[in-house]
Amino acid sequence: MHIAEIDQITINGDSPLHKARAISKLVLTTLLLTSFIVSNELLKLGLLIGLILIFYVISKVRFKQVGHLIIYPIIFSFIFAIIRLQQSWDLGLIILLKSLGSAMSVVLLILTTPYVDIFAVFSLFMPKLLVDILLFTYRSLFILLGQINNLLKSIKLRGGYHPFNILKNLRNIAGAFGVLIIHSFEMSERMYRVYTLRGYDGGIPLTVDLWPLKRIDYIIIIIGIITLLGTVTSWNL
Amino acid sequence: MESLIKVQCLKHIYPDRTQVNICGLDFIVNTGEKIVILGPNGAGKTTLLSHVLGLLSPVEGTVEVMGLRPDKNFNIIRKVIGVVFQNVDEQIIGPRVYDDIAFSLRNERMDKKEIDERVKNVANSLGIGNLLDKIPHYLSGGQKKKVALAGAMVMMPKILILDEPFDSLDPKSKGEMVTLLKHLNEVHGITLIITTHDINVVPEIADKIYVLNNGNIVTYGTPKEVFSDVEVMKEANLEPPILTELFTRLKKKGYSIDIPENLEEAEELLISLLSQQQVQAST
Amino acid sequence: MESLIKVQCLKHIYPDRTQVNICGLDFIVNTGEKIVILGPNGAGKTTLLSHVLGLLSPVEGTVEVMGLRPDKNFNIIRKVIGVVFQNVDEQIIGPRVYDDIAFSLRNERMDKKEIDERVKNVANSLGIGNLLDKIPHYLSGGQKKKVALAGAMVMMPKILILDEPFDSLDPKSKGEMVTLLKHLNEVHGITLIITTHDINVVPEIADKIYVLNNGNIVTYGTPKEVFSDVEVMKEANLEPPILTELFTRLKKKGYSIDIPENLEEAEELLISLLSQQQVQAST
Amino acid sequence: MSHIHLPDGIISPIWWVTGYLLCFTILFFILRKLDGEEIRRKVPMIGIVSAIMLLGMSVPLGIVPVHLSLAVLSGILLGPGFGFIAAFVVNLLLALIAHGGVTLIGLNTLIVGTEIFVGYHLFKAFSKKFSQMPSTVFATSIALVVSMALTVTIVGATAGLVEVIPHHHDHGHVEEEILIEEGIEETVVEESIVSDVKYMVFSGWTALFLILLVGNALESFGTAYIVRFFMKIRPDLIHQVKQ
Ligand SMILES: Nc1ncnc2c1ncn2[C@@H]1O[C@H](COP(=O)(O)OP(=O)(O)OP(=O)(O)O)[C@@H](O)[C@H]1O
Ligand SMILES: Nc1ncnc2c1ncn2[C@@H]1O[C@H](COP(=O)(O)OP(=O)(O)OP(=O)(O)O)[C@@H](O)[C@H]1O
Ligand SMILES: [Mg+2]
Ligand SMILES: [Mg+2]
Repeated sequence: MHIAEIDQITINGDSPLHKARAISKLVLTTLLLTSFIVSNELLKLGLLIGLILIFYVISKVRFKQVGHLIIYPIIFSFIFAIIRLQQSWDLGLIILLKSLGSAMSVVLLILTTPYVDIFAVFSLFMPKLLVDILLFTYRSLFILLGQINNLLKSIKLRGGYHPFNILKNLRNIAGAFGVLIIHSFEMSERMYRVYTLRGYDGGIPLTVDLWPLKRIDYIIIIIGIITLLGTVTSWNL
Repeated sequence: MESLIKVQCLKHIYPDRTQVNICGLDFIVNTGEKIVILGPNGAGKTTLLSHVLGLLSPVEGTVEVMGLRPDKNFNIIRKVIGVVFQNVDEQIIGPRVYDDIAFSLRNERMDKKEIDERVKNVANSLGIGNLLDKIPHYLSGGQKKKVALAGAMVMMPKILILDEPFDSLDPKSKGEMVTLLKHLNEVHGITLIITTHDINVVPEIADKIYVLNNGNIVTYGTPKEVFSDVEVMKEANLEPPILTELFTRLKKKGYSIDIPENLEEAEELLISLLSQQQVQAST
Repeated sequence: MESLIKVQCLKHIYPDRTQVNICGLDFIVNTGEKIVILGPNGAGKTTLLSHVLGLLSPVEGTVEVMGLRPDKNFNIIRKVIGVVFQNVDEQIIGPRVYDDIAFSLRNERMDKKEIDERVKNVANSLGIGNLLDKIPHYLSGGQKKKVALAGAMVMMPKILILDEPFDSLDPKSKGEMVTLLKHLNEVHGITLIITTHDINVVPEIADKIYVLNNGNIVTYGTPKEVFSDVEVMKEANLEPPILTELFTRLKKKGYSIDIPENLEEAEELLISLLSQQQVQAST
Repeated sequence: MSHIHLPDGIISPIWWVTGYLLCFTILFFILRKLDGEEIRRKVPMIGIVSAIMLLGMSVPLGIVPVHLSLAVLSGILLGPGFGFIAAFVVNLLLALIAHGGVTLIGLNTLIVGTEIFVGYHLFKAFSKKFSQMPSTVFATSIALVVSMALTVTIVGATAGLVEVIPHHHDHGHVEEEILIEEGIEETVVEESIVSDVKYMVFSGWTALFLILLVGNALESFGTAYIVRFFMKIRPDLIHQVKQ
């Protein structure tokens, strides 16, 4: 499960980027994304990717760990790029770089900022209940992941999983999800009860320190702004 | 003295029409007591606790906590009762340990500084002060139990309800939990209500035992009283603690010996018996 | 004789980079043995079992079951090993008890009639013949464990692996489970590998104990041998069973007495000691 | 669940901004229409169903990386309103791991939301006449076709028809080897990448059509098996029954 895996990397990360506040990183990501979206020049896109790579180096996440996470968006941008390539080389490459870059920007964010911190920033402008649902999804994901893993293990041990017999697997895996849904429905009722017991009335409070911004945060934001400005202004080389 | 909790001949019907009766003797808890509820799987222990907490409403019978019906006075009762359910994963809400412990306090809109102080105090007293900014699902089972306990303790409840608190803990963690609970009771005067299948810790942790079986509270009393009622115990699928059983058997064989509460006592009793024998025999 | 299972200095890395070592002594299981694995929470007991089952692949070290690597020969190994995991709710897949017990057989495309026969036989021998058309979800904890056990037994495995089989069972169900497991071992010659935190049942159910701690198998031996190694036990967060501890203490005080396996033995030993004392003293 | 797997920067801003606006408007009304107590009671369930959708996408059905997406199922469990919220949550979380662009969250939520809406109502309608197995199969299947068509239309209208790669979740998910924890997974990954590209680019539309058909059938029957399973045990879980 990618989300669980990423979460683990993020939680254990230790770099200036990991220490920076969530807000500045979200701002940076937004600015980088905007840069990739508005830019249509190969050179600029290339430089932008270079900048992101530098951020990756600073973040100290090992490529071995995250490489396969970026593969997925790469495949998709690749498909587009190839189609475009049939029209023009440049266009294809631009598409490739744009999608690659925007995917890398988002992955950079998620690899350096725990989900909870991101949700905390969301809570500044999102309805409380929506943030609660996000937090619940995040928590349940880990609880249910353990359960479905056990169910699948058991299916596998009892000969219910054949790499090539998809129809049979479909039935058995559907059974596992059936069990999971029943359990989780009961779990949701128990959860609701305990939460009201503890005074839940909509709005799970978060203590993520969003403020004050530190020096590193200003640096990050300024780099982001400069990048965007650099992207939108036309260069006269 | 008014009793803190009083349950009389409860009847509950779950949505799927499973009917649970908890009749027979009354379930009464007084301030400061350590109560253990025993009974076979499915006897209704968790159901009883849910009623005390006001999470369920009885079809018949009365449930009173401090003279109030908990289901009708949910928002009063929930502040005086802390609870740790069996599956702690399902009750940890906070995205971080700190948030989770602070959850109830924040819902009371308490002052930020006081929250901080209380959270840290509780966490330190339970030995999880260093976990405050961890994300709960990366903790071990025992740590999660302590976080849940801290979340309950932070409201400084009068009553603490624990459903199977020793489940799947290793012996050391279990010992720590026992010590902790006894400390909370002795030092902070918190009334404890505990269910467990781990019968061997019961003598140490219980002032009073209630035994549920077949829809009835079939007996109650001190551990010694209850465990010596062999008939009732057997009927309720229960076995007395090993030491109780061993010493009861010795007693039956004609040796005059007390029933010990824990290992230390057992050792002392045996040794004094052994030396008595010597003395007796030699005189 | 070739050993049935052999694990040497295992190293496992979970996807999240948690590294689990099970090094030190070798883990060896011979046919017909009853093995119990002890160790604190997070020691790697479940991880070890998953490797034996071929569910995980070691990064380093060797795992052999009947001379084969279980991960590479998963489809052979899984037929000789039956498993009951800790949380039976997460392994019962059939919508009815019958379906669940028949699950493996159906996956082998066995003849309908034979399936029926086998399922009924196993169910009857575990005393759940009357539950076959029940929905597992609504069974009690003990009944669910038996259903899971039946689902594992129906393939007539040589080895049965049980991760915390006594968890959250009431004393009677626990006793039944112990009897059942011993019966499977004695009558059907099934090799048992069990993990548990319930140390008091260990002397009764174990021929050999392995103790895991801090990434190592730190000791192994008969219950008597292992439990008397106080240092190792303490280090691994373990406590010896109550009776073992009590009798060891008596021994230390100078009484010559054996260490009992169960209550009956303990009683006998004590009584004979007591009467000896009398005799000794009076002579 | 079909959703647009386009990265950011390809679809023109007018479209995705409109998508966002529409999505937020719908969310706003859903959240407002419900009184506090009802939705609060539902918060854990919505979170859990969202998590189940994410899990469905991460369990491969075999060595070929196809898997379930369970959008219609979540509609059957939650109803279309809460289902829409779940769709938003799922797409948001997916976008955060770069499965679909951040700019496309709005559009993707609309597409999945539509699938849920259509699936739920069809299921409800069919259930009056047929038993739950065929009802689920048809409802899921049709809902999938609808959302697929929607995807094609949107992508076609916005990015030029050439790039229309309607993507049912039945390939290319290189992720999550819950089941196959060892050995085989490496080859799975390699193969799927290669086969994806091959199918998409070289074998053209016929292959694509076949894949979609198979994907549709798997999803429909998978959903039906799940529904049949819990109908035996907890029929009350179906949203409409409770109404
Ligand atoms: N949510 C529920 N819906 C329907 N029936 C239930 C529910 N919870 C419990 N029951 C049933 O009510 C009875 C009492 O269950 P309860 O959980 O109170 O027992 P318990 O004494 O806590 O058992 P255990 O020792 O196994 O925890 C059982 O028959 C159980 O199957
Ligand atoms: N799926 C997993 N992903 C990551 N780490 C894991 C996973 N399963 C176990 N671990 C870690 O591996 C270590 C060994 O865990 P394991 O479950 O084998 O211990 P155990 O001896 O069975 O403990 P317990 O007595 O609590 O069941 C622990 O540190 C645990 O946190
Ligand atoms: Mg209970
Ligand atoms: Mg374990």
